[in-house]
Amino acid sequence: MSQGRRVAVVVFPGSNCEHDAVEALERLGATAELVFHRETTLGNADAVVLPGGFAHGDYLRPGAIARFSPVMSAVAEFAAAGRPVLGICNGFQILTEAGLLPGALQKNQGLKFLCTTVELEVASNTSVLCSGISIGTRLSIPINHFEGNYTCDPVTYDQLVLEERIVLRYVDNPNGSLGSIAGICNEGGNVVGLMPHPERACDQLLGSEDGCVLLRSFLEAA
Amino acid sequence: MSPAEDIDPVLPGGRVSPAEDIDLDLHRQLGLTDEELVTIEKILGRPPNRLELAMYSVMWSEHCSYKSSRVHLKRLPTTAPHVLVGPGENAGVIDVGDGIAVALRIESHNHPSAIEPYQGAATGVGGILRDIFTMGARPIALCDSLWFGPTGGTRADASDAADTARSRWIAEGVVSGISGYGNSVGVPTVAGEITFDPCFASNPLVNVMCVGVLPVERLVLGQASGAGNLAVLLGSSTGRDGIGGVSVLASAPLEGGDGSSAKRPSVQVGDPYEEKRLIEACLALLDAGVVVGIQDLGGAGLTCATSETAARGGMGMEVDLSAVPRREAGMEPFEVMTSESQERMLAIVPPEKMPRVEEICARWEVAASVVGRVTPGGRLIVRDTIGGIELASVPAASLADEAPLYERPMSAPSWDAAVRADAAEHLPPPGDCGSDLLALLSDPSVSDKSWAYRQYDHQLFLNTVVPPGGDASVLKLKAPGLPATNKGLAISVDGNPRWCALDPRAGTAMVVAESTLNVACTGAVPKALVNCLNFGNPEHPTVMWQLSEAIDGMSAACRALRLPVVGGNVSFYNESGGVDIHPTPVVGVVGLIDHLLRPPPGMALTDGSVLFLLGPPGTGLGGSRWATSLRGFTGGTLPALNLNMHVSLIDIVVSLVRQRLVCGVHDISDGGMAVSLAEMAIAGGVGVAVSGIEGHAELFSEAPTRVLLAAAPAEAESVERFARDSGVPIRMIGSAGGDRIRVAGLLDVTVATAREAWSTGFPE
Amino acid sequence: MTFDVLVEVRLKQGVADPPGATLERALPALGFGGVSGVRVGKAIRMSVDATDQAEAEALVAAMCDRLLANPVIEETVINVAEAVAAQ
Amino acid sequence: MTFDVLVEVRLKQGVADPPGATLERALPALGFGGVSGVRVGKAIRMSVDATDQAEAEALVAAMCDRLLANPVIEETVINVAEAVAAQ
Ligand SMILES: Nc1ncnc2c1ncn2[C@@H]1O[C@H](COP(=O)(O)OP(=O)(O)O)[C@@H](O)[C@H]1O
Ligand SMILES: [Mg+2]
Repeated sequence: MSQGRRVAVVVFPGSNCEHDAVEALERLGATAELVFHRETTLGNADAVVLPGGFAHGDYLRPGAIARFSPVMSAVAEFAAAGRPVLGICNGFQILTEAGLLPGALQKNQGLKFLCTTVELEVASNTSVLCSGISIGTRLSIPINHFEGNYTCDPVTYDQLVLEERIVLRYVDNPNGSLGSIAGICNEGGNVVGLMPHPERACDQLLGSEDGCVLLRSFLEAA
Repeated sequence: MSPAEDIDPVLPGGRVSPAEDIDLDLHRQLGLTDEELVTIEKILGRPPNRLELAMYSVMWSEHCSYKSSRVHLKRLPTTAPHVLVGPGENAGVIDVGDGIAVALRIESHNHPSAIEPYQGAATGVGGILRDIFTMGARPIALCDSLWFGPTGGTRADASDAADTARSRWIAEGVVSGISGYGNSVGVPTVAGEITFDPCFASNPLVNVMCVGVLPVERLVLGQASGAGNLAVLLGSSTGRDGIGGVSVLASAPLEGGDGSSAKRPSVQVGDPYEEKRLIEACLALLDAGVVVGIQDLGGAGLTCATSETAARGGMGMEVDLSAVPRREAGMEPFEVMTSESQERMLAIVPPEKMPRVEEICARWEVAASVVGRVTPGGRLIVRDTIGGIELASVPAASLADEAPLYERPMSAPSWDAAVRADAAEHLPPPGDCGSDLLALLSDPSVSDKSWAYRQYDHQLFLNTVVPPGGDASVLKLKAPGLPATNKGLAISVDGNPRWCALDPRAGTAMVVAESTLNVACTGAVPKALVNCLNFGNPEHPTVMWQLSEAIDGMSAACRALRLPVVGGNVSFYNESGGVDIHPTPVVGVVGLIDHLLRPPPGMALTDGSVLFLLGPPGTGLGGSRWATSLRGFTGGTLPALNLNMHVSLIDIVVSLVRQRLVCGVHDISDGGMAVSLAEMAIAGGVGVAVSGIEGHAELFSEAPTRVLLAAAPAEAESVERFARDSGVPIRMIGSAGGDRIRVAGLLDVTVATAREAWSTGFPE
Repeated sequence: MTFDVLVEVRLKQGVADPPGATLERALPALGFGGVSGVRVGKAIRMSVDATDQAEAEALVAAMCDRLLANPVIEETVINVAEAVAAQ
Repeated sequence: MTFDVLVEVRLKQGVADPPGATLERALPALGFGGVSGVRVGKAIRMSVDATDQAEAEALVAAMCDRLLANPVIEETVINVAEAVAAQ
C-alpha cells in the first residue's frame, strides 16, 4: 500500500518538476515533502525522488554541478541502504553524474528538445519502479528532454542486459538511446532513473494515467 | 516640498555636475529632437548634462514612451468590473473569482531576433516573464506568435535561395531560443502561431505572451512608497550589453576589436537559470511581505526602473551608482544607468526588512544590492557614491510620464482605393479544389506546427488539458499556493497581416473575432485581451493611419464583445530597405472555463457524427489565404464582420460546448472551410462527406463568425434548435465517416493524402 | 593533403556568458578557489583536405563566417596543422 | 601568479557525436567539401591563481576530473600558460 508513505522530493535551484512530483505522489496517497538541496539529511523519508528540471542551470552538463549539492551525500547513503530512489529526467541525469547509476545521457540524436508522449515497454520488473508489472506491458508516458540519449560502454550495456537492469525501453526510439533505453536501475534494483515523466501521466484529464502504475510500484517498495 | 526645491537642489555632496561641453547636436545623435531638448531644458531649468541627456533619450524613446502611439491607444476599452489592473502597469490583471487573479502581457522582440535569432527570442521570453512575476504572479504559461519570411520548399514560393536559407536560420533559431529559455526557466509554452510571409523576410516578428496566476491579495504594483525605503537591485550584474544608441556618449572608444561595437554587444545573452532563481526569490519576497513594490529592468534598464517606481509612488529616489554590481571594469555612469543587461529586478524594501530579504535571496543564490533609497520630493538623483557628487538630478515623473506625445501625420495609402476596387471573387475558379486544398494544407503557415511545439515543454505544472494543436490551449487554473478550484483558462494568440494589409480596421476586428472564437470553441468565456501592435515606420503617414485604423477596429470588436484590453505593446520600425511590413496587430485572448472536469471536445471528428455549419453564410475571398498564397492576389475587400452576430455566436458555442451537445468543434479561419474540414478529419482519423457548398468561394472563404460543429446523431436536433433559438444561422452540411474528405461537386481527397500534405509542410 | 583543424568558437568580450558565470560561481564551493574569468565556448575539430595550408585556412575561415559562428556575439580562433601521416 | 587556462573537453573516440555528425552532413550542401571527422566539444577558458605552473596544472586537472568532463564519455586536453602581465 502506498498510503501514508513519506517521500522526499529534492529541490535544486533550477528544478522545476518538484511540485508536479508532489502532486502525483499525493494523488496516490503518499505524503510528499520538498527537501532543499542544501539539507544534509532526508528526514524520515521512506523514499526519495529527484525530479525533473535544470538543476543549477545544467549549462556545463546536466547534473554536473547538482551532484555536489549537500543533499546528494544523504541520497547516496539512502541508496546504499537499499532504500528506493527515483530520478526522473534531470533526476536520472543527476544519478548518472553522481555515479549512482552507470552510463551517461547525451544530446538527443535529432539535436532538438523533445516534448511528446511516447510508448514505453516494461523490460524488467526486478526494480522498485516496475515490480509486479508484467514484462512487455505498454505504457503511454510523456518525455520532455534535450539530453535523454542514453549511452554507456559495451561492457556496462551487457551487464545491464544480463542483470535485467534495463527497466523500460522506448517502443519507437525517439532520441537515439542505446538499446532504446528509457530507464535503468542499479544492481540492487532500488535506485531507478528514467527519462520519461510518470508524474505527467497520473490524471485522465491530462490524457493518461499510465504513470500511476509506475509510481504506485515505487511507493509500495518504500 | 516647495517647488523651488524641486528645481535645483543643493544636497550633501554638492550640486549636479555641470554640463560638460556637449556637442550641439548630441541630442540628435541620441534620437531626441530639438523641441524635445527645449522641453528638457524647461523641465530642468538648465541644460542637461550627458548622463541626463542619456536618461531622457532612453526614456523618451518610442520603445519606452509610446510617444507616437499613446494618443491612439487611449481609444481602446480597458475597463470592466473584473479588471484589477489595466494597461500602464507591467501586466494586466483580472479577477477570475475564488480569490484568484490572472496576469497577462504580450511583448515583441523583433529586432534582436533578426540578427541573433536564438538569443533574441530567448531574451524576449525572459523579459515577458519578468513583467508577470513583477505583479506577484507565478508565470504558468507562455505563448509565441512568430512571423518569418518564406523558408522555401513550398510550391507557391519563388523566393531567392539565400533569403529562404536566412529565413530558415531565423525560424529555427527563434524556435530553439524559445525552447531553450522557456523550458529551462520552467514555464510551459502552451500556444502560439507561426506564419511565413515575404514581408517578414528581413524583419521577422517574435511576440511572446505570458500568463501568470496569483492569490488576489499578493497583487503588487511596481511603485516606490515610503521615504527611506531601500531600492534593492536583484539578480544579474550589469554589463555593457543593450546600450545601443546611447553608446555615442562614450567618452573614449573602447579598446580592442572593431571599435566600440566589439565591447558593446547589441544583443544580450539570456540566462534562464538566473531568471528561474529570480522568479522563486521574488515570489518568496512577496509572500514574506518584505517588499512594498517591485519592478523588472527591461528597456532603459535602471533609469526606467528607478524613475517609474518613483513616479508611480509619487516619490523621488537617490541612486548610488557605485553600489551597482558590474560585469565589466571601467563602465561609465551612463552605461550603468541605461544598460539593458538581462535578469535583473528592482525591489523597494523597508530598511528593517532588509535582513529577511538578504536571507531569502541567499537561499535562491540571487544577488541583492542596495543601490538607492526612496526620497520625498519626486526627484531622481544619481550619485557616484552615497553622499557623493550628483551626476544627475531630474524629476522622476518627467522621465516616466512626461515624454512628449505626438500626433503624427496619417494618411490612407494611395493604393488603397485601387486595391479595393478589384475583387478576389473574380479570380478564375480552380480546376480542382482538391489540389488547392492540398496546396493550402502543405503551406507551412497552415500545416502542422508540431515541429515547433514539440520543442517546447508544454506540459509542465500538470495543467495542460488541451495542448498546442487545437483552437485554443486549455489549462487548469492551478498553482502552488492558489486556492483549489475546478476552473480552467483557455488561451489563444492570433494575428493576420493578410487581412490587416487589405483593411487594417476590419482586419483587426476580424483578428479579435477569431481569437475570441478560438477560446469559445473550448467552452471558455473570453475575459481579457492583450495586444502587440507590430507596425512599420511611424514617420510614414500610411503606417500611422494603419495603426489608428487597427486600434479603431480592435476597439469596436472589444466593445461589442465586452472584452477589456488590459495591456499591450507597440513595436514600430518593422521595415527593411524602406519597406514597411504589413500591419500585424497580434492579440492574445484569455478565457475562463468554470468547471473544467473533462477535456473540451476539440476538433477531432468522430465516425458517424453529424456536421453543422454554424454562422452566417460566407463566400467573400478577399484577403483569404487561397487568394493571396495560391493566386498571388492581394486586392479586394474583406468579407463583412457582423459584431452582434459574432457575440451571439460566441455565446452559443460556449453553451453548446459546456452542455456537451457537440463532440467536435472547430472555427473556420486560415484556409477557409476546406482547411477546417480537413483539420477535423485529420485529427479524428476519419473522413467526411459534405454537400450543399456553393463553390470554391464558399469552400475557401475566410468570412468570420463561422464554426463547424460535429454532434452525435442523437444530439443533432437539440443542437439545431439551440442555434435557431439564439438567432444564429445553422445548417447541416454533412456527416463523418469513411476515409475520404468529400465535398459534393467540389473536392474528393483521402484523409491520408491530406494528412501527408499537412504533416510535411515544414520539411525538417 | 589533410589538415587537422581546431576551431574555438567563443563569445565576444562583453557578451554575457551565463554558462561561464554559473560555473565560476560554483567552483569555490567545490574547493576550487582562485579561478576567475571563466568562459565556455565550443571546440570544433575536423579534418580538411586542401592543397596547402593557405587553402585549408581559407576554407575554415569561410566556414566560420558562414556557419560556425554568429559574428553578432561570437568570434573564432582557428588552428590549422598538417595532419600527422600515422593518423 | 596568474595562469591562462584553456581546457578542451571532447567526446572520447568511439562515442557518437550527433552535433558533429549533423554539422558534417550539412557542410557539402553549403559548398564545403573535403571535410571529415567533425567533432564538437567545449572550449573552457579561465584564469587561475597559483604559485607555479605545476600547481596550476594540478588544480586544473583536478577540476577536469571532478567537474568539467564526464569520464564515461569525455576526455580533456589541458593548456596552461603564464598570463601576460599586460592583461
Ligand atoms: N509557435 C507555436 N507555439 C506553440 N503552439 C503553436 C505555435 N504555432 C502554432 N501553435 C499551435 O498550433 C495550433 C494551430 O495554430 P493556428 O493555426 O494558428 O490556430 P488558429 O487558426 O486556431 O488560431 C494552435 O493550437 C496553436 O497554439
Ligand atoms: Mg481556430
